[in-house]
This record gives sequence, C-alpha cells and structure tokens, in this order.
Amino acid sequence: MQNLQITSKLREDFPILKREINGHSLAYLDNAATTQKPQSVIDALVCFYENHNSNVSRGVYTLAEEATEIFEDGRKKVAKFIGAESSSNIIFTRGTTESINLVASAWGEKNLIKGERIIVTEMEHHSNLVPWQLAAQASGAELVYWPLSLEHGSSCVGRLDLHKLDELLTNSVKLLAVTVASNVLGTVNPIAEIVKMAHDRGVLVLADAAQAVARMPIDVTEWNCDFLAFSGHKVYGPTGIGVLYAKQERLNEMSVFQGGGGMIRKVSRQASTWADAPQKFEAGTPPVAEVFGLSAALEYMKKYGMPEIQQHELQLTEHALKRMEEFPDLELYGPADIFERTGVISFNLKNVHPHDVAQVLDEYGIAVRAGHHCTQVLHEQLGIQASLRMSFGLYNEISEIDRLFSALAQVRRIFN
Amino acid sequence: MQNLQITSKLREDFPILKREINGHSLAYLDNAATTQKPQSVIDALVCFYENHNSNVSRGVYTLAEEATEIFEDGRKKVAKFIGAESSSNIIFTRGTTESINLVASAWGEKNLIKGERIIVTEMEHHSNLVPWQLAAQASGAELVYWPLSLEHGSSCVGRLDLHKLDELLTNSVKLLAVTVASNVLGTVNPIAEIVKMAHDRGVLVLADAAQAVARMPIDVTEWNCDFLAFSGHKVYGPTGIGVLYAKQERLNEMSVFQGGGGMIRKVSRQASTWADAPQKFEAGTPPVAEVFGLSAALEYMKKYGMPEIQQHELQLTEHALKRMEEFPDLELYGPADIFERTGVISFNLKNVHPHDVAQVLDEYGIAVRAGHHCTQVLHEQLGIQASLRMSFGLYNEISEIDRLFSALAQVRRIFN
Amino acid sequence: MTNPTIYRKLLLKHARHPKNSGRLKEPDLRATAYNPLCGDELELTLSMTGTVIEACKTQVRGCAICQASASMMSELIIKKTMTEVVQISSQFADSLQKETNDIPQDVECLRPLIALKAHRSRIKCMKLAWEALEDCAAQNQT
Amino acid sequence: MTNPTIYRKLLLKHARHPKNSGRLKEPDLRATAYNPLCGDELELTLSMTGTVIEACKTQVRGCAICQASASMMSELIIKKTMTEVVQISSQFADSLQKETNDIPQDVECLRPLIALKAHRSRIKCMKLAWEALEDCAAQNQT
Ligand SMILES: Cc1ncc(COP(=O)(O)O)c(C=O)c1O
Ligand SMILES: Cc1ncc(COP(=O)(O)O)c(C=O)c1O
Repeated sequence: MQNLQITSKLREDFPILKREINGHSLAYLDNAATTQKPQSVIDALVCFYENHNSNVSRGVYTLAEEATEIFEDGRKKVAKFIGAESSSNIIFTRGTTESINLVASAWGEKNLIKGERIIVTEMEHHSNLVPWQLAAQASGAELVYWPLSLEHGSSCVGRLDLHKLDELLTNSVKLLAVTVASNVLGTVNPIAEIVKMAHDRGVLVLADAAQAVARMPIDVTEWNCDFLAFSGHKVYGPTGIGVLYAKQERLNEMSVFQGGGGMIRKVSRQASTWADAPQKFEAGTPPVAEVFGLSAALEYMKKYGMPEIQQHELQLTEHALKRMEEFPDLELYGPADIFERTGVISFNLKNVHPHDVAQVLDEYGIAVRAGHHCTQVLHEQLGIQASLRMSFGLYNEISEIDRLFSALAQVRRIFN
Repeated sequence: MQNLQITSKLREDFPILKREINGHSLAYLDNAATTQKPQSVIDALVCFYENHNSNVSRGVYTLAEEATEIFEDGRKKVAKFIGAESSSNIIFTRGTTESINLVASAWGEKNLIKGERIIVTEMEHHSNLVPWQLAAQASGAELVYWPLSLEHGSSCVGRLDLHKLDELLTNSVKLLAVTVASNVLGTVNPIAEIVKMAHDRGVLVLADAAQAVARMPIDVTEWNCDFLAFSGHKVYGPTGIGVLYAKQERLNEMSVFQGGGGMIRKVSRQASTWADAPQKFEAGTPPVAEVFGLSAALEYMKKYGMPEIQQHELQLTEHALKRMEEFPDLELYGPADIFERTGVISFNLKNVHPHDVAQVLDEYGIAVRAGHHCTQVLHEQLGIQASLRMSFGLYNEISEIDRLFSALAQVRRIFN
Repeated sequence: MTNPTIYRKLLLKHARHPKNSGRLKEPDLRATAYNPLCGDELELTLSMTGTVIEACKTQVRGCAICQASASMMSELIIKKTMTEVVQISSQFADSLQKETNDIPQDVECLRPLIALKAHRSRIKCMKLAWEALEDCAAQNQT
Repeated sequence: MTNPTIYRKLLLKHARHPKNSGRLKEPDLRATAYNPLCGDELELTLSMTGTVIEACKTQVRGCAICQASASMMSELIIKKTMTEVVQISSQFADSLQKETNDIPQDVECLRPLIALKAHRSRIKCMKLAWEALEDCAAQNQT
C-alpha cells in the first residue's frame, strides 16, 4: 500500500482537485475520457507563453530558436518515454484520432488495394474503427473483425483470443489495428505477442495506446509494433496534442497527409517535393506550447515511475472490483482479474439507465461517464446500449471509490 | 496618434514583452508568424485546467457540462467575431492549414472532377497552395494561377488585377482560393469584389484570413465568401486551434474529413452515418482549452476595437515605409501605399543575405523573419530566394521601428 | 441544484409508470428519434382525427428523464391540434434555452423538466420525444 | 553571444572573398545541397587523384555563414584523402552537437563557425557545404 501514500501528497499537484461540486469535493473518476493536469503542466504552458512564444523552425532570432529547441526536445522526450529508436519516428498530431487517420490515409492510400484486408477488433474505439472504414471504402479493401470472447458468468469477460487471430491472419491481410487497453472493458491486450503473430504473416500492426500510456510502461521497440498512437490530454498533458510513432520503414512508404507550410522541400507551381519525416507529416504551425506541456506531463509521470503508477491503479481496481461484489444487481463488463486489466471499469446497475446513475453521482461530486464511450460495435456485442464507466488516475484514492459505492447504494434506493 | 498612446499601456498585458534579448528589450516584429499572448489568454488556459478541465459533449457531470459550455460558447464568440450567421458554420481545426486541407479534401473529393479548374494566386502561402495541388492531383482538376501584377519602380508593388481574374473565370472553374492579406507583400485583396465576380460565374471562394483576422474587421456575411480560414495563434490566441467558416450549402455538400469519436451518428460494422455539421468535421477530442484561450483573445481584440487596431497598425506601417526611404539600398516588396496594405512589410538590403541581417538584428533584441515565408512561388516571381519581413502587432511602438532602422544601418556597416 | 428531489418524485412517477407507453397498432403518423451520444431511441406513434391528435403512444429505450418527458408530453398533446402542440413544443424549447425561470402557462406542467435545464447535457434527453413530435408535424404538413 | 565580432571578422573575410569559389570545368565528383527553410543552394565540384582531393570549388547562393563555411571547408579538404575529410566532417558535426566547447585539433581552424553553434537555426547554413561533401564521398564509394 506504500504508493497509495504517495497519492495523498501528489493530489496537491492538481489544482482542480480542490474543487467542490454540489457541496462535495470532486471525485474525478473519468480519467479514461481525459486526465487532470498537474501544476507543472499548467506552468509549462504559462512559461512558454510568457517567455518563449514564437513560431518554430524558420526564425533565426532568439525566441524562435528557443521555441524550436523546446519543440524538438519534446520530440526526444516522447521518443524516450515510449522507447522509440529516434525522435524522427515521432510525429506530432492533434490527438490519437488524428494519428490514426494519418496512418489510414497516408499509409492506406499507398498500400491498400481492392480485395486486401484490414483487421480491427470488436473492442475498438470509434477512432480506431471509422478511419479504417473510410480507408476500406477508398481502396476497396475489406474490414474484418477480430471477435471478442465473451464469457458470461459472474461477470462478462471481454478478451481477444489469439487462436481466433491465427485464423484471421490470411494472405490478404495487410494491417491489424488493435487497442493496447480497452477504453471500456479495461482489458489489456498482449501487444508483443499479437505483433509477433502478425509479423510472422507479414501483417503490420497499429497499436492504439490512448488508454495505455498513462497506465503502464510502453516500449515500442520491445513490442515491435509498426505504429503507435496516443493523446496528450489522456496522459496528464494538454489538449490539442497527440503522437504518432511510426517505424522508419513505414515512414518511407507513406504518402503525404496534409499539405502546407513546414512539410515541403520545394514548392513549384504544379507540384511540390516533401521534407523528410517527421516534418513531412506536420503541415502548418505546430502546437508548440502543447508539446512543452506534454513534455512536462511525461516528466511528471516519470518522477513517480510507470510501474508504480500502474501498481497504484491496480490497487484501486482491486478495491473497486471487490466492492462491486456487494451489488448483485451490478453487471461488470470486462475481466474481473486485475492481471488482465487496467483501472477502467464499465458496468451497469440493473433497471437504472446509466445517464440517471451518473446524474445522481454528480450530485455527490462524483464524476463518472455514462454512454457508449465511442464503442458502439462493442456495446452492440455486449447487448447493451450504454454503460457506466469509472476510470482511475494516479491521484485517485480508495476513499473516492468508497464514496462512489455509497452513492450507488443511494441510486438504487431512488430508482427502485 | 491617439491610439498609439493606448499601446504603451496595453504592452503591460503581454508578459513576454518584458523579456531582455542579448541585453536589449525584446522588439517583437514577427507578428505575421505568430502573435504574443495577453495575460487574459494565458489566464483562460490556466482557469480551464484549474477549474473546468473535462472532455466535452458526452459527460453528464458538472465538469463535463462546464467544458461543453465553454466549448460551444467559443463557437458562438467566433461566429460573432467574423459575422457568421450561426455558430453551426464554425468548425474548429488545428489551424489555417488544417482548415484549408479540410476543404480541399472533404469538399474537393465530392465536387472536383477531371478537367475542372481551381484558381490560386501567386501570392498564396504554401498552406493555401499545396492542399490544392494535392486536390488537383487526386481529382484530375487543373490548378491555374491568378498572376501578380508587379510594377517595379521605386518599390515593387504586388497586386492582383481584377481584369485578369475576369479572363480566368471560365466555365470550368469551380473554386478560387485567395488570401485576404498577403503574409509577405502585406497587400490586402478586395475580397467582397472578388467574391462577387466569382459568384457571378458560379465559382466558389475560399478566403485565407490567417493574416487578416488580427489586422482588420472581418465580415463573412458581407464578403459572402464560401469558406474562410484562420489560426488562433496569429490572433493573440493559443497554438493548436484554428477555425474554418463554411456556408451552410457548402457544409451540406462536403463529405467527411477525418473519422473517429464525436463525428458519428451511428457506427455499425462496415459503415457509419455522420453527425450534423459542425461536429461531422471534428473527429476526436477537441482542443477545449485552446478554444477558451481563443475566445479570450477575441474578447481582448474587441475591447480595443478592430478599426482602432487596424489604424494603429497602419500608423506604424506609415512610419516604417517612410524610414525605408532613407535606405537607397533597400528593396521593398509590396505596395508603398498604406491604403492597400497591412503592417506586414518585406524587403531586402542589397548584397546582404536576409539571414545575416536577421542574425545581427537579434543581437539588438529585434525579432524579424528571414526566408521565403512559405511562399516559394511568390519569391520566384519576385526573382529572389529569400527576404526579410517585419510585421506589426497591436503592442508595437514607433520606437521599436526606429530601433530596427538604426540596427539596419549597423548591418550595412558590418557587411559592406 | 435547488432541491432536486421534489421534481424527482414526479419525474420518477412518470419514468416508472409512463403514460401512453407502447405503439399504436395503425398509427396515422410515426417518427423515431435517436440520441447519438448514448444510443437512446424513441418511437412516437399518433392517430389523428383531422388535425387533432386522437391518441398517442411512445416506445422509449432511454433514461428516466427521456422516459418522463415522453410520458408528460403524451398527456399534454392528446386532444390538441397539431398547430397547438407545435407551439407548445417551441415554448418548451424556449423555456429550456432562456436564462430566466418564468415558464409560460401552456408548458407549466413541464416545470419538473424545465427545472433541470441547467444540466445542458440532459436537454437532448428531454427533447427526444419532442423531436419525434416535430417530425410527425412535418409529415402531417406535406 | 560572447563577443561575436572577433569571429565575425574572419567569417566575413571568407564570406566576402570566398576561397575556391565557382565550378570546376570537368569535375570527378559533383553534388548540390539545398536548405528548404530559406531556399539557399550550394554546388560542390571536386577533382580527384586516386582517393586524394586534388581541387575543389563551391558555388554558393546563400548567407555569409554558409559562404564562409564553404570557403573554409575548401581550404581544409584540398590534398586530403576522402577518408580523412569524411572524418573531419564528422568531427565538425560532433563539435556542433556537443555541449562543451573543446574542439578537436583537426577542426580547430573551423572554430569561428563552431563558436556560433548556440544559434541552432544557423547549423544548417554551416553544414550545407559539408552535406555536399558527404554526398561526393558517398558517390566515390559506390
Ligand atoms: C496567409 C497565410 N495562410 C496560411 C498560414 C498557415 O497558418 P498555420 O501555420 O497557422 O496553419 C499562414 C501562416 O503561417 C499565413 O500567413
Ligand atoms: C482507446 C481509445 N482510442 C482512441 C481515442 C481517441 O482519442 P482522442 O479523442 O484524444 O483523439 C480514445 C479516447 O477518446 C480511446 O480511449
């Protein structure tokens, strides 16, 4: 329980946690949607705008050099954080969604032809699904689903079965897009194994790490994935910034994404040539302040250590799963075993709509999400329209979970 | 000269202006690249992260409702600032570049066919050029240039001649992409007239307002343009946020841009249906903090008034143009008449490379830009490879311009 | 939230025991409405005598607020003309939009819903039934 | 910037009166380099005797730093083997990269350039000639 003690101190780093909501202190349990920001991240933004703000790459004056340094240093920090070979493998985007669209478009355009296949899983977020629908429509490729294994028992376990993947990996498959950790079920997928299986059949892998980077150690070199995407705002960093990691070979086989300033080598009247990666994929003025904020966020997590953050989250998860057992009318979606999951926990209270539950919880200052969490295919597969989701961050405490369960008992009283 | 007095007070609103560079106080004259931020914009970002940070649109709890309110209120403020009919005409993007790519892709895909034409001008920024090259290549449409009228005399005037446009507006033309104000020449183009001429021939108009929104009053309804694009970071707002205005009819005829969360209506396995505009074009978690910052920036400009800001800038411009006359070895690119231009002034000192000039100016704390300013076609047309650019913001003062010219005299001494 | 429970009682009554729930067998007008944010769905069926709504049923797959709103609406619109109910619908929408708390007489009975208007995220839930109603009205016009 | 003028004198001498400026008529090796940020261009021509650089000329369209770097490079590489100059090039690159100010003996004469390394935006200007040189070396290998 040692690192739970860390938490009570580090809560002071997050100004928003001092807020009162409807007379209660805020219990923010929607970290899968977005995370709160430590003072150091807010300070980084302020520091940038108060001292270094300038456009990057093109100026020879002091501010422009400082901004460029901050920006490129951010690239190095991200590369290091996820274990990438080099900072030139790091493309800055607006978020996970744009990162995946970039691959689906710039890689898909050149590498997908009619009749070929892309595999996605039934647990994908719309952002790792719709871009592939669009790429399939544009190229004539086919979208194939790696189905979930649902075992209804005391709880509904949603896992991906590697034997099923084996069957799906036929010759015509070009790419597999899979989440590292589900934003609903909490399930953690064995990416390294999946990549190995896929690569053995010549299939590329895009890993959606939106729900993973803040929750577990990441190592793209060890995982050997071809692409990896995540968002700054889900890793205690600012909005408006995301990352796409791509292997050098993949960068070489991609056409351009958006056109404009910064991504060109030479523009002539009818055609242009392109800068090298990563600049080739970063058209327009980049989000420099946001990169500085993201760097501060990664520093912040590093200070506590990803294994420690993960362990803390799993302790909270264990407690929450245990408290759930007191509610026979509560249906859990996702593994009940903390060794297969993160602290993202979705569930329903029988006979109460998740919207109504979340609304009552808000009256107690507790923030959880209700809805389909951008996973309609998964929800259809689970046979439900919507669910409730609590998801933990490094600042959450056991007592907040207890408050949630007391409030749930209250909800039951109101609606039954 | 009244509003120059305002300036000396409002400088205090900009923390970065207190910086010393190489022992001199910062004279920031690169506002065409990016603008500095007033305290109120920085405070807005801090306020968002310290009090309201949450993902938008999908949460029923208090923070999520506040964030959604901030986000949609920002849309209304932008609509009002540029005179748009409704906030549903406002799409939030990452910047001007992405806004233009959105149109070139989502409008171009559905509305451009082989043999049709797009007109761009020779003074366009790469961000309003390369996307059209890509759209032309994708559709088989042809890119046609509206040539500059260059009259070399005491200075090199770069204007767009409406008679030439008349000749170019043939039946096959579908769209004209033109900047409101040049980021090099400073030339202001008569958008309302251009739109009228184009519409008379059934040609749509995209106005690149990246260099206009901070410099003059904007009214999309009066101008009647079909699309208008600008960036937050060039209007005293944060990086990572941009705007695309589009008329309702145009929104109706556009296919999707990027796929993902937030832009869908219903996702099923092989295909999806889309949300209404503007959400249809905003895939992924939007830059909520940045929208709040942009709102604060627009408020800030409104406080002083756009006509007043414009007048102030023109006073500075007049002074700078006059001082230039002392330098017979200085070549000006763009109109010498302040009634045709903004405070973006490009020039060269004969026999000294712009890089070297900018480097020496930096030693005196003066920030100007050297290079091709993302306008290689224009620079080719001007017969030069690179130029120097000074560009004013609402906080600049006459004394900073005088410092620049003293330093230029110094440069001449060093290099000749 | 000012004393939400007093409203909740009435809302919950409607949500638990919705009036006019289900589907009319041979409706004159039918419309569905959908909330993409949560997947909630609603089906409205109406039978008409001339311009007057004779009978009305709603089939709801949604939250308590959505259910209650549909139930209250059904009570309110039966025996009224299409023109009248469209006006009521727009008064309801206005009341949800405006800053003040005064509520026009015609939609006074919707006060328990309108009282929740500060919860902007729930407006769509409240409006789902009314969207279906306006859809029916539009069909009736053409 | 620590007393930049002392360097500037030497740099400016090279920039104003560049050594080995122009193009060799019948070069054994030829390469161009381009700076997309400002459009600067440079052409390097070399004539070889075996592996030794016999003559070298650079045609520069660029700033003073780019010009000076090309001029200094030309003085440094003539009569050296390709292997030697590639090593010098990488020592130069290392010196621009590292935090400390000590400079290896072989590139001591490039000190006026290396002294400007804090100006990261100018590194590309300094390196343009050396990029062309490395291109020539690569051609020579194959
Ligand atoms: C006229 C013009 N258009 C487009 C752009 C691109 O803007 P951004 O880089 O913010 O996308 C700029 C600025 O760089 C510009 O000056
Ligand atoms: C698994 C997963 N993928 C992708 C996304 C999309 O991220 P963003 O909205 O930041 O682009 C999210 C979060 O919304 C997610 O949870």
